[in-house]
Amino acid sequence: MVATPPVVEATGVTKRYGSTVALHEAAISIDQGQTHALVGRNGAGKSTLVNVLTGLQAPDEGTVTFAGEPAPRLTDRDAWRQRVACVYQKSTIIPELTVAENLFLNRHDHGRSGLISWKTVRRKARELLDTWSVDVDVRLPAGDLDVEQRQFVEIARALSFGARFIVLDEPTALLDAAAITRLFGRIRDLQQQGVTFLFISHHLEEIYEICDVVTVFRDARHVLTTAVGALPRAELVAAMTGEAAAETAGARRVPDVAAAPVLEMTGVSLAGAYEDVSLRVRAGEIVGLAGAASSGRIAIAETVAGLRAATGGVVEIAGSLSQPGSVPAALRAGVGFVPQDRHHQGYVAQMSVADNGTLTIPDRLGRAGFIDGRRRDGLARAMIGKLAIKTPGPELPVSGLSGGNQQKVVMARALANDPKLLVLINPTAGVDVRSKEFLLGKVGEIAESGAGVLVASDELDDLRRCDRVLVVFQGRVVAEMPRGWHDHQLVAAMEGVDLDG
Amino acid sequence: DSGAGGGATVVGVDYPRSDTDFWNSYIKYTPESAKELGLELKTTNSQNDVAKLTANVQTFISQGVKGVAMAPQDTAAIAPTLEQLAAKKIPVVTVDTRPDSGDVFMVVRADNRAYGEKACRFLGAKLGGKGKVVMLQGDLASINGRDRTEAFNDCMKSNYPGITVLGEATNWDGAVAAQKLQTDLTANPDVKGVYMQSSFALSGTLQVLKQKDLLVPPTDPKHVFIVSNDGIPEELKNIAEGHIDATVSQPADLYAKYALQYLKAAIDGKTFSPGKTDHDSTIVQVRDGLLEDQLSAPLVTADGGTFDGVPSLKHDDKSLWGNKLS
Amino acid sequence: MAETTAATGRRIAFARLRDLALIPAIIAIAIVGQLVSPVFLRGDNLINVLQTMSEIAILVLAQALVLIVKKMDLSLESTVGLAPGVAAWLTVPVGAGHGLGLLPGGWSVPVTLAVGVLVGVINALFIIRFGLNGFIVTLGMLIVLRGILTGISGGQTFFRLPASMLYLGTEQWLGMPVSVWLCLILFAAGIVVLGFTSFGRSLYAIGGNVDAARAAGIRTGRVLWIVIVTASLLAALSGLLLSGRLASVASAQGNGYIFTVFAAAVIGGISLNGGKGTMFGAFTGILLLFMIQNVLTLAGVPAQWIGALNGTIILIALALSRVTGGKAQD
Amino acid sequence: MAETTAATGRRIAFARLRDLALIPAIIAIAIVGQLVSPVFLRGDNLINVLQTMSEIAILVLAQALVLIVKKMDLSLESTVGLAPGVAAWLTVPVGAGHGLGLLPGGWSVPVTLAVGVLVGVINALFIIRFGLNGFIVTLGMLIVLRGILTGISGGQTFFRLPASMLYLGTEQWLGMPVSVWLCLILFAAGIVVLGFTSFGRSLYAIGGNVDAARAAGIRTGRVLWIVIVTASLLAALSGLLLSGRLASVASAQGNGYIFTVFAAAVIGGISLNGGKGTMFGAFTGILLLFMIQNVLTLAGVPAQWIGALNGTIILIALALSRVTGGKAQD
Ligand SMILES: Nc1ncnc2c1ncn2[C@@H]1O[C@H](COP(=O)(O)OP(=O)(O)OP(=O)(O)O)[C@@H](O)[C@H]1O
Ligand SMILES: Nc1ncnc2c1ncn2[C@@H]1O[C@H](COP(=O)(O)OP(=O)(O)OP(=O)(O)O)[C@@H](O)[C@H]1O
Ligand SMILES: [Mg+2]
Ligand SMILES: [Mg+2]
Repeated sequence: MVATPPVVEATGVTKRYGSTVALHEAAISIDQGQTHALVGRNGAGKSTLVNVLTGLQAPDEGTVTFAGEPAPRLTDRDAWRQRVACVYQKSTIIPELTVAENLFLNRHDHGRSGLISWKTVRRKARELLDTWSVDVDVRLPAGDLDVEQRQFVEIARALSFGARFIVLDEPTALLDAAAITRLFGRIRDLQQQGVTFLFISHHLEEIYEICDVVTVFRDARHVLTTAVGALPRAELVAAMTGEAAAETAGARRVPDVAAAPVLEMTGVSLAGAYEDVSLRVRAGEIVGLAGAASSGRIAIAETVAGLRAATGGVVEIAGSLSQPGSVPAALRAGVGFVPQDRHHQGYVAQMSVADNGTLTIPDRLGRAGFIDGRRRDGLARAMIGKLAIKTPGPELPVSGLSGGNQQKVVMARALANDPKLLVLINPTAGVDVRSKEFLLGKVGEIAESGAGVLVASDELDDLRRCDRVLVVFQGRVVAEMPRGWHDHQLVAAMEGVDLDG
Repeated sequence: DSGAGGGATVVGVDYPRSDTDFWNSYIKYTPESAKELGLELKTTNSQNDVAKLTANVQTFISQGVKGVAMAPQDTAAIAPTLEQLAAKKIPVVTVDTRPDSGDVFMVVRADNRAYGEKACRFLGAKLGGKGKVVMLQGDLASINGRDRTEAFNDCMKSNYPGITVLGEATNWDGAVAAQKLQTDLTANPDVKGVYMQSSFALSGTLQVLKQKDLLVPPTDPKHVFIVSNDGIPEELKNIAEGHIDATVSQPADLYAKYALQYLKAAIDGKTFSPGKTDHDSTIVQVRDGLLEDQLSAPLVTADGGTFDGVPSLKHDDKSLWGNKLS
Repeated sequence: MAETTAATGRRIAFARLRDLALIPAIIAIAIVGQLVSPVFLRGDNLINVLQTMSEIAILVLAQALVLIVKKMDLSLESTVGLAPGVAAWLTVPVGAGHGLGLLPGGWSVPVTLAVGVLVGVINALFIIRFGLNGFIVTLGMLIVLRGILTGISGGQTFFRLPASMLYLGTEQWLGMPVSVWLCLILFAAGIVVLGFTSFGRSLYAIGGNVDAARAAGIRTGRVLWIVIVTASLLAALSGLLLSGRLASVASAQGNGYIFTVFAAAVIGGISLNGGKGTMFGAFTGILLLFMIQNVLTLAGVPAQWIGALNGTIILIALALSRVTGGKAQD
Repeated sequence: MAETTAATGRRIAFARLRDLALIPAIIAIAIVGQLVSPVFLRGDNLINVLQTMSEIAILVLAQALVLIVKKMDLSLESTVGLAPGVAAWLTVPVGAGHGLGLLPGGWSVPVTLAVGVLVGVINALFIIRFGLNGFIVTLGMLIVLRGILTGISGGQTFFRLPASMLYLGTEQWLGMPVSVWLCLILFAAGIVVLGFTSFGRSLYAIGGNVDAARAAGIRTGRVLWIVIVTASLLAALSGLLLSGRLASVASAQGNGYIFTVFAAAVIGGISLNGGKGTMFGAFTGILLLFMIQNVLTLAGVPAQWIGALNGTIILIALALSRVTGGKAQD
């Protein structure tokens, strides 16, 4: 075969932020037609490499070449866009602009007058979204879309440039199972057409599903590159973490069916979100809420946490009626809460780990509303230890942590008030495999120690840990699955297909 | 009704501002005088902004007024407006200020330079020609303020070279005035006189002196002599109480009265020529085609004495507008 | 699902409505005005309104551009005074006009605009190059520039301005003042550029999410430079019109305008958080404010109550626009 | 790992430094001041500076609170005039003082504070309840309140204030004016509340990310209400001190203060984007501005150049604070 130069090659790339080293002499080489996986723990430097490969940031040292030629100047955006398209980890949707404009930003269609022809733009946008069977009105401000729809707009845009090299930085982190299947279908088509991919994900099974070569980064350094087939999951994890992986077995003692319920929902409805939902979570039990996008599962969880006020029905927490739509009341009743989107609702970026971790327990920090700094940092250190949060100290602003550790801070806050009921929404979104194992293990421990847990999640890994999974379809609980279900059963139920019937 | 068809003649009066005691007295007097003269009033307020003033005049024109009285605080910028009015054959009387260019039927004002001159002579006499005085100026952008400043400085230089003047711009703001006076008194404890170019700084100044124990009767050697300006009732009271020593009484009532009288005269086609008037003032020709009725602005003191040739009225003199307010 | 589509429809309708949010308020004022005085709707009075608002309207246009890219420029109000001020200082003959007479009158217009550009460049340097906070930089500049004008003029007013400076502020084209024409043309241009050109859209992108804009291949730095400098240039032009109309440059020219400018822009639906609002909205904003003033003047409201009424009506207009235009204020 | 901790160390150091960012500038000014005039560092002059800044400093405190929760309150500058204005209007006897004399003098202080609270409640209603944009609401309120003061006072100054209104502005405690004591005490309180209480921390949380704050069980609505009303109350107090010191309420009292207030807050490191800045920083901000003014006055700078110099120094201080305090301006 002819030795064509790699589509993109980065060598000796070093990138520092302040004196944080995000990349140290990292290298990657992606051949024509490959689907190249890049894995590593949170903070390994994956997204930084993406920024370098897509010309958003110049490396401090090292070189990037496309098909053997040196990369264009940073200011020459068009040249970059011809070479590479990208779905970034951080949303690049502009909420104020319409969906159509977001799709064709800076490449509008111009009419004969030289002015933008919005009709054409809208038409093309609609066509583009139709090919992804995303059903939204392209005249809507993108800010009105929900998470999944936004993610699809990003993906559709990146894949619509006709670029031969596409970077996907955790495209699946915010997608539910059905959506992921749709995405992979499309990727396979493009693979047929010889398009090259760089694919980043914390879901290792996805790597094995669609990638042929995998590169592992650890602590800003390149560790290894090899064919996916040649690297069993355990070794992959070991390479990422630098230590032999201890696959935690899901063996859990069966919860006591007689235990007192910590959550009792009877006939609860929220207009426009869900209807007549009744469910019970017993002490020591982990109950999952599965559902497709906009199914209502998250609205349900948020109702329990007091973020939303149900329009009908009764919610009892630990035996006492909960005051609808009041988070403080829910906290007092003993609810610990991990919200859906950590960036949006989870933490205050410029506040310290200690402050974020103790935000829900002011009364424990000192007398008469005062904060005893020593006591706060003490509590924070305890959390940092308990959840193995990777931070130099409790006074570091959370913005300085990598994704996984930010999520750990949010979890730590949920556990801060020793909850009787733990409500988790997508608790492991964008978290690396090791941290995920760790977090889910913690959830197990909490349950063991006698708290009830309600998990609303897109991630099958999260749901697999549950004693029961309730499937929500179009705002109604349609099925209940005891532990031990098969993925296809659950996915089918989430899609509203009844396999048994 | 735009006024054109109305019975009484419609005249427009633009008030320069409504946030000083002096001009509010003027605003109070104007309708009264209008009633006496049987004129129908259209009034506007240009809030010390000449751009607003031109806009207001436009409105007057649309409303079909027969004459306009205004007090342009910016005497240069008003020229185009005057031309416009002249083109429309609408007579104009300016109050308090004299346009730098452009013709008006009559300027009714008390000479601001005279204010500064009088204040200077009073302080000069009281201080015996030596010592330091603080001058709390107005806003550098105000023509009247500048006239008073220049006159005061010139007079001091030529007549009382022994007196040093510390001039402070205050933007007509009492707080700023107090702040700068306080600083000056700290740096120069030997200040013996204060000239306030307007009553805005009155009570602030008194407070500063009080805080520094300098608010003492004139008999006391520590006394600081204070000359104010405008002649509002509060000043007259303070003179009576011996807190301040003098003020220059701007004839707010006469401004209103004669502005409208001259306007009526102009509409009736009367004309005037330089010389004494029936209200012990003189009409002078300041430049060809521009007559100015220079109303007297008396110095007001506690005893009504004469200071280096400047006569003064006693604070309770009935002729002072400040004493006529109900 | 039914409600959702309905909701969708409503959301889109709102987004459209936002531009027209002030129309009801404007109509209301017009009616009141006509009841107050038959003069109000007469052509000459309406032209008065347009003429007196034209200079500030251009400032609103400038500020709107800056706000859309999520910056602020307070110094515009000082540029309005300084730009023509410097020109007058250099061109007006020594003597009564308080100038230096260093340059022939023909230079006045170029000098005015040059000063505008210079101020813009300084702002841009501070804000874009050194990454200082725009609000505080331009606040500092506001004070400096105003100070410089007071300095060179000694607080006095420049007059006897050269003919070329007067032209735009005084001439009429087809019976309408040039300044009105200019104002309308500029806004028309603004509407087209912002609504129908890639450059215009890039302003919204930058205001909405600057990283995303960069990722989409927009040269954010360059666009920001252009916007900031253009804004100052427009301010200089506005100052030129104003001093032309008043045939002079007062050392306080422009003081306090910035309040009106912001009020107009924000009432007109321009968001302080960037990325939102249209030129048409901004225009209705300033138009509304000046119609209110005109009506109050015609009504002969007692001098000391004008302020209170003016503010109250602004608040009502605001509430009204909020009702009709959805969350027009965010 | 080592580097990371180092980086962290520096980040935190910076965060601390931000509060002290202005100290170098202040020291510089102090030295210049002393060179300019030996009076500068004398106790009585420094007390002058503190006294003359005390009222505005309290406004800065108020504005800082509002900015930290990511709101704005422009109407503070009008409350400074209106609150004592209404009190004077009701209590000052008919006659030279221009009052109505409806209430005995003892009522003046309660009335002043009550007006402050009332204004705050109105602002809060508009902003929190009806969700209108804070900037534009308070801009409208600024105009309305100023207008109301002009209205009730007929544009005249209220003299002859009751003794109880004068007390705070005129008395001395231990040789230092009461207003200075109050100002310092309030700032001390501010530092403690914001730095060491969970209420204070909730302000930062709300300003930093209101959704996260709500999800963490903070009663955001209630906190916002408290902040906005407190700010107006403080403005009323500041007005009380000012009119006490000047023994009068001018109808223009407070006009234009808001510029200084914002300049001080932002130079002092309070972010307009909410969630950042400390009371100590804000205090250094206003202190710096007034030291500059004092030096310029002592130096006897020609009046016409004071403005330009003042602004230039502010810009320099800004650049300086940027250098020492990291991105203090964001
Ligand atoms: N803009 C920035 N400023 C400072 N530090 C940064 C910045 N971006 C990234 N970092 C740091 O660089 C390191 C690598 O970050 P990066 O986002 O590349 O990790 P990642 O592998 O993408 O993590 P994740 O899997 O959570 O996305 C982390 O320590 C992160 O804190
Ligand atoms: N308070 C509400 N009022 C009206 N409609 C709502 C409300 N909350 C949610 N909805 C709508 O109800 C549906 C379910 O809401 P929800 O956000 O819970 O979906 P979801 O399960 O979270 O899906 P996703 O995975 O997209 O978050 C969505 O269409 C959402 O827009
Ligand atoms: Mg990443
Ligand atoms: Mg959701």
